[in-house]
Amino acid sequence: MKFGVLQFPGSCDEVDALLAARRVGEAELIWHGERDLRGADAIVVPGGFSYGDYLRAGAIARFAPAMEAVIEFAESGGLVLGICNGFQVLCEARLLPGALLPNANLRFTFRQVELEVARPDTSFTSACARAAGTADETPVRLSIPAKHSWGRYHAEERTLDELEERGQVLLRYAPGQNFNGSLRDIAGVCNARGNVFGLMPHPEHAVDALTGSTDGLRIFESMRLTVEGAHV
Amino acid sequence: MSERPATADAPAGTEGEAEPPPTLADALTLGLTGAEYELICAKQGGPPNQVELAMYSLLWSEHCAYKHSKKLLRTLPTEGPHVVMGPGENAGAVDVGGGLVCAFKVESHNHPSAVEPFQGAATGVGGILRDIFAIGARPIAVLDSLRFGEPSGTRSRYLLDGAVAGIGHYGNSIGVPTVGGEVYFEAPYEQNCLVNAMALGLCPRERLVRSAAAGVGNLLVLFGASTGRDGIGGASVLASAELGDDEDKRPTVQVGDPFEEKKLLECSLELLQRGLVVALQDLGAAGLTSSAAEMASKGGVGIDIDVAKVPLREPDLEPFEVMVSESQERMLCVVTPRDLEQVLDLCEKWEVGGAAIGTVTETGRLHVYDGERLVGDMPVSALVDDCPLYDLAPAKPSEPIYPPPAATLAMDATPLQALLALLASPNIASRRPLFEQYDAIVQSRTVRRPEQADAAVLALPDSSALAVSIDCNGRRVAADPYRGTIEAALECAANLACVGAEPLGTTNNLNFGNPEKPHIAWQLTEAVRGLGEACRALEAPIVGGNVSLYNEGAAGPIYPTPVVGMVGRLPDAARAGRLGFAREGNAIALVGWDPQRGAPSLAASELAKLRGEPLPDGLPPFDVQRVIATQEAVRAAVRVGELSSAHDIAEGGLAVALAECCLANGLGARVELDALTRAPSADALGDDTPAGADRPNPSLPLPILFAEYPGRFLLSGPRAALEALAPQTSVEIVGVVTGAALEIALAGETLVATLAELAEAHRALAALFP
Amino acid sequence: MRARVLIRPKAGILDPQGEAVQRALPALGFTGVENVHIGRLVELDVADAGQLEEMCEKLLANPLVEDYEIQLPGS
Amino acid sequence: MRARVLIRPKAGILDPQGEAVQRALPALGFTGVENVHIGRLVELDVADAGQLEEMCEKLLANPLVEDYEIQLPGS
Ligand SMILES: Nc1ncnc2c1ncn2[C@@H]1O[C@H](COP(=O)(O)OP(=O)(O)O)[C@@H](O)[C@H]1O
Ligand SMILES: [Mg+2]
Repeated sequence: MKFGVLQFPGSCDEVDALLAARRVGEAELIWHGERDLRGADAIVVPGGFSYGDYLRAGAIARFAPAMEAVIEFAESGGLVLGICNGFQVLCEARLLPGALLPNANLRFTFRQVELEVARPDTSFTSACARAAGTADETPVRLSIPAKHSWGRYHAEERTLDELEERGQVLLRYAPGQNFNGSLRDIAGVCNARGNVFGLMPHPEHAVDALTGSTDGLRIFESMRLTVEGAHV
Repeated sequence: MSERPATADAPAGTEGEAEPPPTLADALTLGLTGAEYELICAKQGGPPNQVELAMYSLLWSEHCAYKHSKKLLRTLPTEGPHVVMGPGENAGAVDVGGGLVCAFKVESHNHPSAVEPFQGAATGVGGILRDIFAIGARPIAVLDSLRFGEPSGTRSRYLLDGAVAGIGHYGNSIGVPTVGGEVYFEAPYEQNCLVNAMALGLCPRERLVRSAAAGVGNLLVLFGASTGRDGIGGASVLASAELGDDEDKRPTVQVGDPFEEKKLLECSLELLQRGLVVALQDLGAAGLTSSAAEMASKGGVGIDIDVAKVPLREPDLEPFEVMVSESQERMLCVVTPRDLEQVLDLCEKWEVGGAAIGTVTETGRLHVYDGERLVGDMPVSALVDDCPLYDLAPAKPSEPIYPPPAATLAMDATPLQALLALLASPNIASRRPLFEQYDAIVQSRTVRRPEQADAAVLALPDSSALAVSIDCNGRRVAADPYRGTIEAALECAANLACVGAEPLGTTNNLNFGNPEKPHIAWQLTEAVRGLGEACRALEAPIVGGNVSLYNEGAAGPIYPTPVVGMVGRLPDAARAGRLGFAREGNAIALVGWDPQRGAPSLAASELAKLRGEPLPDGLPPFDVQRVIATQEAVRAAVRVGELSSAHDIAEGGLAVALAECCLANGLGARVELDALTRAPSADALGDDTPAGADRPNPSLPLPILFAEYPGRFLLSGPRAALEALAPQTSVEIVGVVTGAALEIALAGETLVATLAELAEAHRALAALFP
Repeated sequence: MRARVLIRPKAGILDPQGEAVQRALPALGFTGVENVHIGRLVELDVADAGQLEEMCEKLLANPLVEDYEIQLPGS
Repeated sequence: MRARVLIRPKAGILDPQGEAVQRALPALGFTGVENVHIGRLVELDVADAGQLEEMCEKLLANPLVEDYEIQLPGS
């Protein structure tokens, strides 16, 4: 399977995402000015400060030609993962509900955070599930770094209720870990169809024991399973 | 092409509509001395015009010409087996194996940060990053070295807050991790904060590029941001005079744009990768003036520049303003006429401005045109090489320069109280509230983040790793500039040893007061002597650095602060050491403790500071070779991979180091230190409170717990692995990793502090970042 | 024509910046200040003021979380 | 009384945000837009409007890099 990783002027974590994706499949960078997604099976909109994050994080990047292609790709059911700034871009592009606002602590914050997998049965989280037959009912936890200044997830109460009812909240900050003030501790949400997912923490920075944890790899692994399952 | 312009040639004032020509008085205002002005007139064959005087005044400033430090800098060791590029280029570089070199340098942005801490610190990071990619290396890490007055002062807190946010803003946005740094709070920095930033970069050895302009007829391309009035009369002039209270003199603040720099960085590296540039140079202090003159000087050529071709942000800049503007995020390169189109196309791809603004000539002169009009004409050698260098007149002060610090801890505090006060001291408390504002992991290379180990560790492609540390305890340098500076270098090397790295090279930033004063000249001379000796002994030559002088105001000079940054290498990234105790039941060893050394001294220690003791006149001597041998033993042991932790003993001494080892992973320790009192000179052990002071007789010998001196480490691991160090250095097994408290038994008493108590104290800085 | 757009957080959305300012004021000796809100100010020269509304909807503001107000000279 | 403070980058000071927005607009089909500057908008209830100036100098604006304009109802 092949990942396409978008690259905007001001992307910072695109190479990290590329390297992470290459641990489970092929991966290639796609320049923001291109409309051709080069046959990618899944798209990663990476972290960083696209267009310097000026105005609002992600506001300008969403209009890049490559994003038009990504919107079409998503509408046709393709898997799209937005990480950090990528999550912001997907919200700005209305591929995901809600918005990301400045952290409640008003500072850029880098912290290893504990996440709870609220839905271990989706296209983006299936590899997080506990082995079948395990008695443990508590949510699976992932240790993944987060680093951002605009990470406070916000949506209207009604929208939040809907998201929860429909199982679109895939990741939550574990108790005590929600430093940015996200409503209902939401760390990652997907769209109604389940093929577009955005999260603030950085799974691509948790793919190697040498540099921290390997928990983030499971997100990429889940996407591979989904794509390859679909191909079977 | 170049007839002499009327303005430069004729006696001042003969050209009809020109503004009145500058005079000696103007030269003095710009910071030149009368004698320097005379010399400029002689070099020019007459009084310089406005453009020329502006350019001379910058290039002949302390900041650019190193008038008071160059002679000293020449005494530093700059060569060694790993050195690929020494001082003189935008950054130095060392070979790190696998065909790669590591470029690195530290630079100060002290005065701009004192004016506007956020932008000052941000543009400081921007500037040092440009120095790294100017030699062709991709920046891979930033470290910061900060000094402020005591955080009880609102202004110090404002400066701290702004500087940290500014560093984070720039580094985070451009995608370079900030992996380490240091911060100290001391009263002498109240009026003059220090903001130094160090950056590292990586590049294939053959892609290193120099800044010497070459090839007569080649073109000069200015690319990046457009030019505005930023910092006119800024850093260069500012950095050469004491910062008074005169708020009106504040120059236009330079604003940094990391997004622009990100594009500039990618554009520069792609230009190099495609072989399109002959020479590359960043624009820093003194802007175009300095870059063009340096490039011409290094290449032994002349340069013609047309300021009318420089893309401007504001329409009405005068030629001299264009030449001295310090607008950020700009680079200058030399390209062949054939490649010009490709170069400009690449600029367009990366959405950065680019314009051919000049040519390389054989004249050896710098000609500044405004369209057709020649508005400045100077010999390059006069601009760059002929500024007079001054001899210092060092004299050791007979009186103490610095008042004693304000006491915050009673003399009769118990050892437990002292330990908690030290952990909560702004100089020792956890730096987490600062470094959490920095992205330490972007680029996926960071093997050790802040507080995981004594040095930051960055993986290299071949499974080895770089390690880097930056350090300087200004209070100890103030007590003894020579030994204090050696200690700073040894401390860096100790940090590297703790992760298993051996030093490859060193950079430094000499932050001092006014060198024209004999006692500052003495501090500077002694510090450079110590730095040179230490780097020779460590075989870690100086490959670059920076000097920031005149850091003083009405309240006196800063502590002398020769910030040392050191880069090392370890063969196996996976075995990089960690600082915290990691396994219940591990033995704890004190390594490098010297029983022959006599009484450990509390002089100039953090405890002495808290107790308000005056700085001593001199630090106790130590054996540099012995310290280095201990470092080698620790390094070797860490590399074997059997140790659980390695931490060097620094500020706060042994007890604080123990607490830090416990706090890292929340593991307690039981320690017994009586062995340390059995030394031959044990009778000399005792409180070294100055005679006459109130002697409270604490039951535990405070010096054993809290004295500071180089060469000691705390290791944990299997007992056998620790004892294996014994042939190379002294090893004292002092305890075991266990429980949820730190218990230290000494002289019949036991100090007990729960981990919760220690952690609470250690969190003290959090209050500064509500 | 010089236009001005005022963009403010929608009512009911937490405005930590506004709160931080409000908390900081008393310490500086300013009393009787309430209801502080912080938003964005965009000023620009436009040839066609009719485009401003769309510009706000599409780019300058995020209508999900922000309200905007367009001010034109003489209005 | 509800007061409004407009805070904008000082003339001549680099305004990277404004530049980024200006560069983005043409691609979205908005033409003829120039001189885009982005600043901050502070709105607050004050008991004593006489304090506003000092509030701006001390806290709301950074006078080194920003200009501010105080607007009061009816002014
Ligand atoms: N303290 C120092 N030790 C060694 N080299 C130094 C020191 N200070 C400055 N240098 C060297 O002098 C040269 C000029 O420095 P600087 O003016 O800061 O360069 P730049 O303008 O590129 O920042 C550089 O090569 C720098 O490494
Ligand atoms: Mg340089």
